[in-house]
Amino acid sequence: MAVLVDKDTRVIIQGITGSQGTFHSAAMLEYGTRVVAGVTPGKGGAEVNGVPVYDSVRQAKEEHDATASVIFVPAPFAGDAALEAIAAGLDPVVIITEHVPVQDEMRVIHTARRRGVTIIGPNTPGIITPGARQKLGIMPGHVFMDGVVGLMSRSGTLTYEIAAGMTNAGIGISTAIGLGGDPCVGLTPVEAIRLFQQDSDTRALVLVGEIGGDAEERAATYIKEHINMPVVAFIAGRTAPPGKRMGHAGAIISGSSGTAAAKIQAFNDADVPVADRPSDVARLLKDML
Amino acid sequence: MAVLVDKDTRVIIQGITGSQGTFHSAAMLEYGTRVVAGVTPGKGGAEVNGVPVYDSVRQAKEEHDATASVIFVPAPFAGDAALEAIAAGLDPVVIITEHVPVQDEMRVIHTARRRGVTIIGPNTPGIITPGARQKLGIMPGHVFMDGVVGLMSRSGTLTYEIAAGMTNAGIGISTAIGLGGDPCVGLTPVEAIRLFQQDSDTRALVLVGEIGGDAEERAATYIKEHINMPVVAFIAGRTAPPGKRMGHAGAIISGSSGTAAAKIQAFNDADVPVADRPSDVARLLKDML
Amino acid sequence: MRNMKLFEHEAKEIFRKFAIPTPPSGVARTPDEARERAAEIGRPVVVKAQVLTGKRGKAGGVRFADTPERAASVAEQILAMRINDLPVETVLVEEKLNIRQEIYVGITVDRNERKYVVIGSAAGGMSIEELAEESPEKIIKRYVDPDLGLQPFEAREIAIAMGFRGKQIHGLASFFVKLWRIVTQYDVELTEINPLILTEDGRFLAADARLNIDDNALYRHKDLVEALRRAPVEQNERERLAAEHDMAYVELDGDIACICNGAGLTMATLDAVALHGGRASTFLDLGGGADAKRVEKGIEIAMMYPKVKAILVNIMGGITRCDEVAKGIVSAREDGDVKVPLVIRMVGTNEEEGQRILQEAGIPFLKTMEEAAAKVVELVKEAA
Amino acid sequence: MRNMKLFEHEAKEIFRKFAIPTPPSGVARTPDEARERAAEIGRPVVVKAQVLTGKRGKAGGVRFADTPERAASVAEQILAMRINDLPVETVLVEEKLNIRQEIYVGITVDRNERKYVVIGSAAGGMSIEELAEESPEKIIKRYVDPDLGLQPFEAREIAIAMGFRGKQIHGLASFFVKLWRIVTQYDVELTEINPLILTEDGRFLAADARLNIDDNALYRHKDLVEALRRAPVEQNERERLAAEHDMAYVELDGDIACICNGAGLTMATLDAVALHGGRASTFLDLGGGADAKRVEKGIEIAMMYPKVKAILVNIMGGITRCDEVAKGIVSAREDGDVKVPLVIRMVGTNEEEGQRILQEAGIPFLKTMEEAAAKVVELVKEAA
Repeated sequence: MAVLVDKDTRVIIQGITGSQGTFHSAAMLEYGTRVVAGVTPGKGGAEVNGVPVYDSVRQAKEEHDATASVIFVPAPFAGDAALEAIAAGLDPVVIITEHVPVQDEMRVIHTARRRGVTIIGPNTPGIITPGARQKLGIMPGHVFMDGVVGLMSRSGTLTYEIAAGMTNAGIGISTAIGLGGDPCVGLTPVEAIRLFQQDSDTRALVLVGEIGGDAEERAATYIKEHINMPVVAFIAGRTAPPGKRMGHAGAIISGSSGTAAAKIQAFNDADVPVADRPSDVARLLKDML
Repeated sequence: MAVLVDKDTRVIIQGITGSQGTFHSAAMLEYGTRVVAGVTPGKGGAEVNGVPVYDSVRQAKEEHDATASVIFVPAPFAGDAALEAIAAGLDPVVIITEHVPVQDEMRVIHTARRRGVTIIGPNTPGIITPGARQKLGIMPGHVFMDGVVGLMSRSGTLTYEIAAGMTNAGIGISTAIGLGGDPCVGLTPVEAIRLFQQDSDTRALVLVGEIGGDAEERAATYIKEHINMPVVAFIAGRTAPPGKRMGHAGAIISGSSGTAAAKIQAFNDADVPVADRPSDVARLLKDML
Repeated sequence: MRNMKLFEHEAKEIFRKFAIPTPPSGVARTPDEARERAAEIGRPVVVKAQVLTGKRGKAGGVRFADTPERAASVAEQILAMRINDLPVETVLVEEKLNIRQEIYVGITVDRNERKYVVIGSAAGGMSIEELAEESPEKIIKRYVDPDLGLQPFEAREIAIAMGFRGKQIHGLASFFVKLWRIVTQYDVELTEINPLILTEDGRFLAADARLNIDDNALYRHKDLVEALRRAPVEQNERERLAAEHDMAYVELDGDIACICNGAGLTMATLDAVALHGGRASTFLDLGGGADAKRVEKGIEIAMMYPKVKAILVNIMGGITRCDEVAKGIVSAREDGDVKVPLVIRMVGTNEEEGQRILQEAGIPFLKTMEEAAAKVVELVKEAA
Repeated sequence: MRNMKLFEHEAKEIFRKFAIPTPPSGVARTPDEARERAAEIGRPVVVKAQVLTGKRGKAGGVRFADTPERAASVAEQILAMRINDLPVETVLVEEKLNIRQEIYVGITVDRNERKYVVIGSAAGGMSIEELAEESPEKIIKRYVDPDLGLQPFEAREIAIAMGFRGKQIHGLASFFVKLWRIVTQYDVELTEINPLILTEDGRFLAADARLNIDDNALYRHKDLVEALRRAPVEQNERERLAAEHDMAYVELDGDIACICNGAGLTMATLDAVALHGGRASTFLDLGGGADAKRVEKGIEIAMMYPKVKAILVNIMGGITRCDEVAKGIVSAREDGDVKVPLVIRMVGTNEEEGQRILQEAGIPFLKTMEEAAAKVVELVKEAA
């Protein structure tokens, strides 16, 4: 059945009247996503790509029985938009926006956690379930093929790179989740793994991490103790110098934890093979499946 | 077994080194209260009335397995003290202090509610269980006699007046709770009634209210629907002019709700006799017990 | 709830600091100043009495003036008024707006929910109490999550629920968001804008401003209190004295002063007096643990009110000791402060010693509230 | 996390606004100014290089001076230094303290917990990372409840856990409480006082100050940015240009510039270069949806760095269209910007059209990252 997003997911797009929202709502519709409504406060009554626009999430949800939200509103207003989606009971809430202030991120994540809502992102390409032809985000849908591998990643294009490699090798995906490139994001790798663990369609996992934080280390520990299905990992930033920021706000190395070496060691300890190159992911999967 | 406070309650006193804390800790000890420790930050290691003083509630709780707190610290610091007691897991937390800013009260009450802790007060004489010889507060212990009536009140001396009247009439009390005279207080009459409802020792209730708010009206509705034991009410402020503040911050009349007439009507609707005079409370109880 | 009430012009000064749009205005204490303010504004104005009481409009305290001359003359009339027994010492001279719609917005503490509540109505211009009674469906109420505070999306939802659409959603929502900042920053117990004006040209402006600050939190706002350069509350001499001694004191229309310890007991004592056919002149709560001096001071303050024809002292001794109360009463009588009949009822801590002191001084006392209330009413009737 | 770092003297100015005690001090840009500052202080001073990098003490950027003359001469030495390749443009002249104890306190974002964390240690004066490694038991860490924020009682608990007693509990706790106010008010990502000095006479003073503000939140702090009268971050010309165009740009020690779309892909490309024995000079992330102009600008910025001996463009087309990328590359080459070998790998959206454009321009391209990485390393080796 895939995780978080399936054929019954009914999506609203917050910030649909902006250029990003307009462009990607069209792309989502084209892919097959059930985009039922858009929200831009003050533009209620308009229409974008044939989708009706409302002034508030609550109105859009009530009119269209929506279940999930994708947020494209600019960074200064993204936190407020996410809190609005949480308050309206949408789940998951996918925050595409980058450059969201970290205090806003923490507030949103904490509030969502208290209410049992899954936040994906911020700064994420989104989430896609190829088997249901549903994508909530900005990823190119055609690189993802339906299948049995659960993919989770902190990167965007690197994920497409790896997914494309899998597709070329004939390996499909149940659901791919962009966890988001910011230091503070909602859904963590461990939480994502737990979701995949309960999904009968998922029979292997790919975890694409990068330097910074200890989310991968925690995931490795969890995998070691709780996961029996095959898992392959990839870590970007092996050659990043300590302390240098490499674009993703998440990629600072703090202290000795968070280095690529520490993460690779953790996966090795959990008997999870770590691909040297993006293209190795598909090869390793082939061996294990 | 009484409610909230019984023979096993182990009490710490926050602000024990102040004049109020020193005076009332002596009075509590004399009455029989199990005061196990005091807290005044910066005065750890001292002793007051033979009670050891700690720098933090956490230390005091851990050393003495305390279960409840009584707060005498000055108003500007009372909110912080209450949050400290809540964080340390003490329950109930009795806030004697008056003049606590309403924003602090709301924060404390909300936090306590989220953690399942009972706040009594602020601006309360406290709580007393005569059968256990335990009082957490400033009331004169000798006017309360052990018995089967649960007493709850928004007033201080008026409660003593009524309790003394009951004692003179040979009617004892299971537990008496001063709910506090401020507009925003922790334990509400409805919540207090629920506690008494579950207490096998309590076989009748007295509710002493006053003008302002609709706590009494809500209590009346609850009694009508859920309470079978005898209940007697008293409402102070029948002759208070609308809009005038009568000492208790809680006693403003706002709009048409909150008047003595509205409250008395609500009790009448619930078949709860309302005493005209404090001394009538004991008389009415006698008739019903 | 006790609170410090700000004058409209004081509240508007704070509003402007938080970028809440208000019409151009200036304060005047004389007709000449009003003329100057009106000339500075250079358009028709409204001259408004600055008093801390409602219904000033009905009392004639709000008048329009098309010219500076006319502003001076209406200011002269208003400055000569008393509204609800309060003198008008200043007026606010403010540009007269072209009104499309009058709106109500406010934030206050809901004591029952123990939360702040935001209130809005597209039908402003009247008191929210009347509106609530006559058209409750026209009032939008939203409680504020104590953890998160009021969020912009909630402010927009309220504006939408009030019936606004398009850009006006943002325009109105910003008022709630800014008022919320003021509420949290200044320990506000009640703030209202009534009316909030939507002008013919589509702007929202705060045409009135109410801001009441929690007295108990004033220690956190010393700057503000200093900036206002006035006492926190308008008081007469007796009220001022009582506040100075931290006694709760309220004057009423009757003739019996009730001096007690504890607000509930004091209210119950007033009620008992009424049950026996009397009428209270004074609510005076000495508070907990009053000593002889405090009791004497309380009697002294009560006697300053000309309406008082008798005094009823009703003490339930707990922390308060009856011997101290007795000493205070004896001392007050010896000083010649007490020129009216005095009825004493006291029980509780050190009751016997207190009775002894009163007996030695020849002051009778009673054992129950009911007897005491009956007695004091009887004495007043005898004197009449 | 990207952030704006404040100089010590800038951070201390904010500290003082929040009543955090700091020693008397003044900023100097010349030896003469340093002499004046020291004379004003009138006691022995410490002269400290103002640079946005750690370890300035080890580099000789912190020197003591007993007289104003001596202050001038050490200031002259320090102002001539470069620390971690950064010039020293100003020094802070500050009263030298009589130190009883050096303490560490700080507040930062814990990315794993998604909460602020308060950190304290009675063993200050060294970097918290070293301390954490050598004596983890000496570090007290407390997460802050996102709903309530740091409460005074928690600040006291930390001070107690750090080993302080008596009045010092309050003295130290007030630092945490005040730092917390700064953190919430200014979107602080990291603030530290190291060392926080306990003087011989029992006072707590902030002897150093670090304050990093979340870049993403700077739009909320325009006043602060303006008050600093400088760019938010110290940058060279290339970094400034990249930031202006909202590209992520980092310079490294190698010789191959990697220009990609997406941070993860860029990092993976650097790694692939290393796997094939090469070393990257440049991390340049064009971001999502780059058009031809943006690609051209990226190549232009990369070429400005003298170390660059080859360029690897690696594009995974999603929102980014390969035809636009190809146009940008062609345009850059035509402008003569590209003076080194250029290796292109691109796949995804409009891949065929992009390939056609490159082919027409005679620019070869590869299909996989591995091939491209191998190729660029080979070209650099050939050139050497």
